[in-house]
Amino acid sequence: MSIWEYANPKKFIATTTPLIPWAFGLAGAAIVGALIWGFFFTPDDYRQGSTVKIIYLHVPSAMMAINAWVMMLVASLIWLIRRHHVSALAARAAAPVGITMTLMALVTGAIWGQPMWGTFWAWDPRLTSFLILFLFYLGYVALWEAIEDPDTAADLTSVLCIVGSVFAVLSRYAVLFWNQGLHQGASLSLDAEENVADVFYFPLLLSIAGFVLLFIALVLYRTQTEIRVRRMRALLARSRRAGTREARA
Amino acid sequence: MGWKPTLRPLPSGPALVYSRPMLEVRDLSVARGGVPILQGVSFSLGPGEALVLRGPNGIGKTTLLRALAGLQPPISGETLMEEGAGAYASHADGIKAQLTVEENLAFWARVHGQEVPEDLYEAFDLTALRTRHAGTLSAGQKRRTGLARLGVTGKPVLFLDEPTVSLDRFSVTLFADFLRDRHLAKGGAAVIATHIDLGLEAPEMDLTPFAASPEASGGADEAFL
Amino acid sequence: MGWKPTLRPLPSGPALVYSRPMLEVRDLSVARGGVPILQGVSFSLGPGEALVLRGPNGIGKTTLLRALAGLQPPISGETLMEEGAGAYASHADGIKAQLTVEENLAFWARVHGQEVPEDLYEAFDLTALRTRHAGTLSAGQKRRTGLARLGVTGKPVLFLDEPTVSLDRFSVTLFADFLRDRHLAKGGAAVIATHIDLGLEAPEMDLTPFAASPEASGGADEAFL
Amino acid sequence: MPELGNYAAEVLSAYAISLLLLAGIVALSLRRGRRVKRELQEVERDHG
Amino acid sequence: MTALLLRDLRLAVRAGGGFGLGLAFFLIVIVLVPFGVGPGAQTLTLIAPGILWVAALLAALLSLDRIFALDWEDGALALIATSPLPLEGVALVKAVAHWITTGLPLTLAAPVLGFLLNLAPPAYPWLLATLALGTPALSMIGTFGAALTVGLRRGGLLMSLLVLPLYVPTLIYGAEAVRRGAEGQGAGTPLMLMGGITFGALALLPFATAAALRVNLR
Amino acid sequence: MTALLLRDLRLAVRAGGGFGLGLAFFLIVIVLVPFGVGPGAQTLTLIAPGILWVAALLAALLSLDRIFALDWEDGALALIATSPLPLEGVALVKAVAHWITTGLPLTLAAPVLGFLLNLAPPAYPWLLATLALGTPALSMIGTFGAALTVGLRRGGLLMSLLVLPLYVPTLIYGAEAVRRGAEGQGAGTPLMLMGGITFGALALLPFATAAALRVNLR
Ligand code: HEM
Ligand SMILES: Nc1ncnc2c1ncn2[C@@H]1O[C@H](COP(=O)(O)OP(=O)(O)OP(=O)(O)O)[C@@H](O)[C@H]1O
Ligand SMILES: Nc1ncnc2c1ncn2[C@@H]1O[C@H](COP(=O)(O)OP(=O)(O)OP(=O)(O)O)[C@@H](O)[C@H]1O
Ligand SMILES: [Mg+2]
Ligand SMILES: [Mg+2]
Repeated sequence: MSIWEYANPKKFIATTTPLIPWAFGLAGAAIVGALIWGFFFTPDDYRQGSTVKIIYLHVPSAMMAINAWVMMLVASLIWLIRRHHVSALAARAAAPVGITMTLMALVTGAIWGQPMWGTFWAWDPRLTSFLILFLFYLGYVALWEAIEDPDTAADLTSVLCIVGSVFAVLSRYAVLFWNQGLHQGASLSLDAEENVADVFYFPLLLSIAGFVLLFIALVLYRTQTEIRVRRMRALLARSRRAGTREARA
Repeated sequence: MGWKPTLRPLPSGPALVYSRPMLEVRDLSVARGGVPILQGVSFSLGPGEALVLRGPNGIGKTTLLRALAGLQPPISGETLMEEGAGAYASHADGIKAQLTVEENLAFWARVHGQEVPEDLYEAFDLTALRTRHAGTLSAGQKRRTGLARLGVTGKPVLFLDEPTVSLDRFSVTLFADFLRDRHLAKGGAAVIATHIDLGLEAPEMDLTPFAASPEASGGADEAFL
Repeated sequence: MGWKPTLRPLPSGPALVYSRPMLEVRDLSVARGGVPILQGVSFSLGPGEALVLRGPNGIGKTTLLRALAGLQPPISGETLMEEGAGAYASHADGIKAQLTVEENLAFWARVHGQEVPEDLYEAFDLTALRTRHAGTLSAGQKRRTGLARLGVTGKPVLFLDEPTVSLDRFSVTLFADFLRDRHLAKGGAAVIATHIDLGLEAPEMDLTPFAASPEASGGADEAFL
Repeated sequence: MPELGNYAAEVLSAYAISLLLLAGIVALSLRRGRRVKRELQEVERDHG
Repeated sequence: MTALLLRDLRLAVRAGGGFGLGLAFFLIVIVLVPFGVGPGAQTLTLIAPGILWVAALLAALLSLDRIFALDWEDGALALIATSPLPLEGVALVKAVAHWITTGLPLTLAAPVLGFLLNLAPPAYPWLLATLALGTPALSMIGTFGAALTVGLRRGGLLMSLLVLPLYVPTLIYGAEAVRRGAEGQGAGTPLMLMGGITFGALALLPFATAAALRVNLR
Repeated sequence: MTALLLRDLRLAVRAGGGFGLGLAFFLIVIVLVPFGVGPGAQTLTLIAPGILWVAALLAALLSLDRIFALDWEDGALALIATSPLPLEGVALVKAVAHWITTGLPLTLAAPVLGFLLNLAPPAYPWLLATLALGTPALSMIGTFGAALTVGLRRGGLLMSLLVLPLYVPTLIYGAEAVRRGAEGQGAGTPLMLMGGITFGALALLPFATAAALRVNLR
């Protein structure tokens, strides 16, 4: 059986419906567990004090903000190449989740910045790149909302997503060129020397896992909603057409 | 145009051999807004032939013409026509208000690599209006300019959507003459959607029987039903 | 607008007294683009009467209707009509693509302080289209919506410029019925420019004899001649 | 409650806002999903 | 009248060109400026009041052409003009609808964007006050400009040229008030002058707008 | 192809929306900024490169909706699409026409406007060079945005929202080059990076633009 069969809307709903409660449940458990662990049972950092606790929110949300866009890019490509409706709708469903994650990364980062750098906002390349990512998300969602015909909207937003991804990467390099920043580098590198201390590391991993699960759950659920909207639209359109013809006859 | 209407290009040959159709439509179904509108439309046109599409408002004449012209993909069926042989003309006729009648026609001629025939102005009673800016024309005069554009495309198969809107009776005759004497007589073909009588001896096809049944399959929404 | 068409308001009185004209046009001359187009147009309409304007493209039907509706000042002559009694409908019918048919009509009804009569949808065969966004209608369906708007203006004198463009034959009958049974029968009047046969028993007026002679005076450019 | 030191306000507001955002997107998704499900059932009943 | 206002708001929401967009544009201009002038915090603090006001003004400007042009193109404007609604009232309603869809959200969002430009803390209340008082003037003046250019196809750029000079006094008082506020000085005078402009515009410009519309409809 | 280019240029000149206007808008934004940020000469010198570039970008932006919208509304775009011209070529020609009517005059006028903002003298050649190299990218990216939103009536604001983030890299390199030039440093690197973006955009975006047009015409 090919994986593409799940691209059939009915099949997709049937397959994912039993998965969704589990995904939500596990995501909730992981996030709540990680946050409780991190908030109550980890020590303060010797330099950052208690603000280090923000990491359990900040890092997972920042990662998911990027991952959501990558997922949208892949889904857009699948739609353009294979024209499976579910993938277009999944991209649409993911965008608001991505916006939420981006906002969360920005807000927690800004709050973190106040004690660390003495300002809520600095035009650091990392932060700036996220602001640009936020703008890309806004444009993407606005384009979906503005176009009435769903297939046209799917096509155009997919093209935008692809072109936008290229420019997002270009922007990232441009911003780095423009201002070398304050922000720390990646803490989850494979090089063990550079990793944050284990006390922070494990709850952070759990939190990341929770965010990934939450993202999956939300996207599956929202995709189902989008499919139902399309189905409703299709049924109404057909019955209206039937109505027109009877009235005329 | 994104999707190409030609499935199998016809073997080329002398254009005027009667027996070879210029446009062949086989079992075509079309959709609009994701919903099937027409199904099972078939016909074929040879050189010098025209077909008049009829049917009540909303039956799908515009949709069918757009599909034939290659502006939208059909649900199923095929359209056989030499690639790039069709020209489409709708209500919106692409005439720029800021350009004169002459400039407008010259532009479309150049786009199609043609010249503007001198007698074209006369054929559409535009001689007196040649240097007028199109924005200052009356509704019918503007329409005539839009129709004259068809004379410079050099395309053998015309798809015309309500070409005579706003035309007075005399202008309708002018247009019918143009179609008969300058297009069909030279081996062209035409599919015309209209609600009025053009005064053209051409077979008519009422689309009402081809209206898609509510259970018809196809259309972008099909996957969701 | 700007310039008010009423020169002397008619003494008001019961609207249905036959002998008093609802619209009286005396020796009217109109210009377009600073050039005189028509001169010496006179006619009068009583309650329940309609007048069909005829004439070739570009003779000045649109210009005359715009002047009567008060959208542009005439060169000379006068139009007597109760103030605010006229409603003008042109090719552009002010129907918003993003609103449904119902919402469109409800808006215009509220603007004119009216209700949308329930049977109006039926009269224009719009019942099945009520909740459709106007942007997804076919050309004729959209036109019917635009015409249905006339049913909610509550204005007694209608100025209609080619109202039946894109309508199929059945819809033309619907429109003629509306005009006869719901507008004229209730004491309204109408001036209609059209190139087709409406199936309405109304006098016709060909504008050709009124075309302004090249020496006609008036028009914005006159001072420079 | 752990001792948060000087940064109590920052840490707590970061947690509060984040949880609010997460709850927001989940609630909005669920609400819209339920409403659409209900409307679809009606449509399927009337037009199916 | 309310029918017109409601319809315009509904169209703004449906047409995908409404509420959020003016705001998003505001945000983007604010974000672009540091890319241009560099990330230095002091520089930004210095120019923040001016840039915030210029950006607000541009966001208002960019949505002006929607005010009348759509109604003009589909003939609705001519129909409204021949309806019982007074054209002066129509002009005012159009300005109000524009303000609700752009000026209001802009005002509410401005403080957040102040952060991005490192605006001095004492300036925030003044920023809010000047925008709340000034954006109605922007909408009304813009409506007048839109009425002047309504007959021109895609006259958007020309309209910007006509409108921007008219915006200058509002801009000067608005930015000046915020700047004084940022420096802790009293900014009552520019604020009052700006209020004068706003009320004057709301009282008089509907008549000029209606006159312009009448001419264009002829 | 040349027929299309010539027609577009002629329309731009005739329609009263062409050459002068983008320039005039550029001028006005430059004039407004000192009103907003105050007249201090040092401040202006400091922010001049950035403001000049941001203003150029906004001026380019404001004329984008003319690129396809007029041809869309009167049906010319569908006719061009069914004509023998390849749609990718049409996209490129449209971008070129836009550049000739906005980018080019803007580039030529920028040095004059530099005076108004007290731009540091060594920056002038760099300003010219970056604008000459960067504005074609602005036109091409803008053409892509215009193609995405062509089906929407008055989608101007949405288009700005889509296009401005795409302008970010060009803006950063452009303004950075001018700033480095003003400080007497070598600005070759940002200039080269910007050139890369320009040529990349000109090589690839016509295809994306044509794809978007095809979808919209469907
Ligand atoms: C609004 C502002 C901010 C944004 C958008 C932001 C964004 C990000 C991103 C994208 C990551 C990368 C995650 C990864 O690749 O692993 C990250 C990680 C991190 N950020 Fe921030 N950040 C912001 C502010 C701050 C501040 C103010 C601090 C504290 C001083 C901070 C501390 C960290 C730490 C410690 C990490 C984890 C290191 C890592 O895993 O890369 N961030 N942030
Ligand atoms: N964008 C759209 N979305 C959904 N349905 C549409 C859309 N456009 C048209 N339709 C519907 O498709 C059907 C066919 O429309 P079409 O324009 O082809 O009709 P037509 O035969 O040309 O009518 P007319 O004589 O009025 O021009 C109509 O019922 C119309 O309501
Ligand atoms: N803006 C304008 N400037 C100059 N002349 C104009 C302008 N608009 C129309 N005209 C001319 O005025 C004359 C009358 O035009 P009008 O639109 O009234 O004609 P009409 O009778 O309605 O024709 P149709 O049947 O084609 O609609 C025409 O000859 C036309 O060319
Ligand atoms: Mg049609
Ligand atoms: Mg006319």
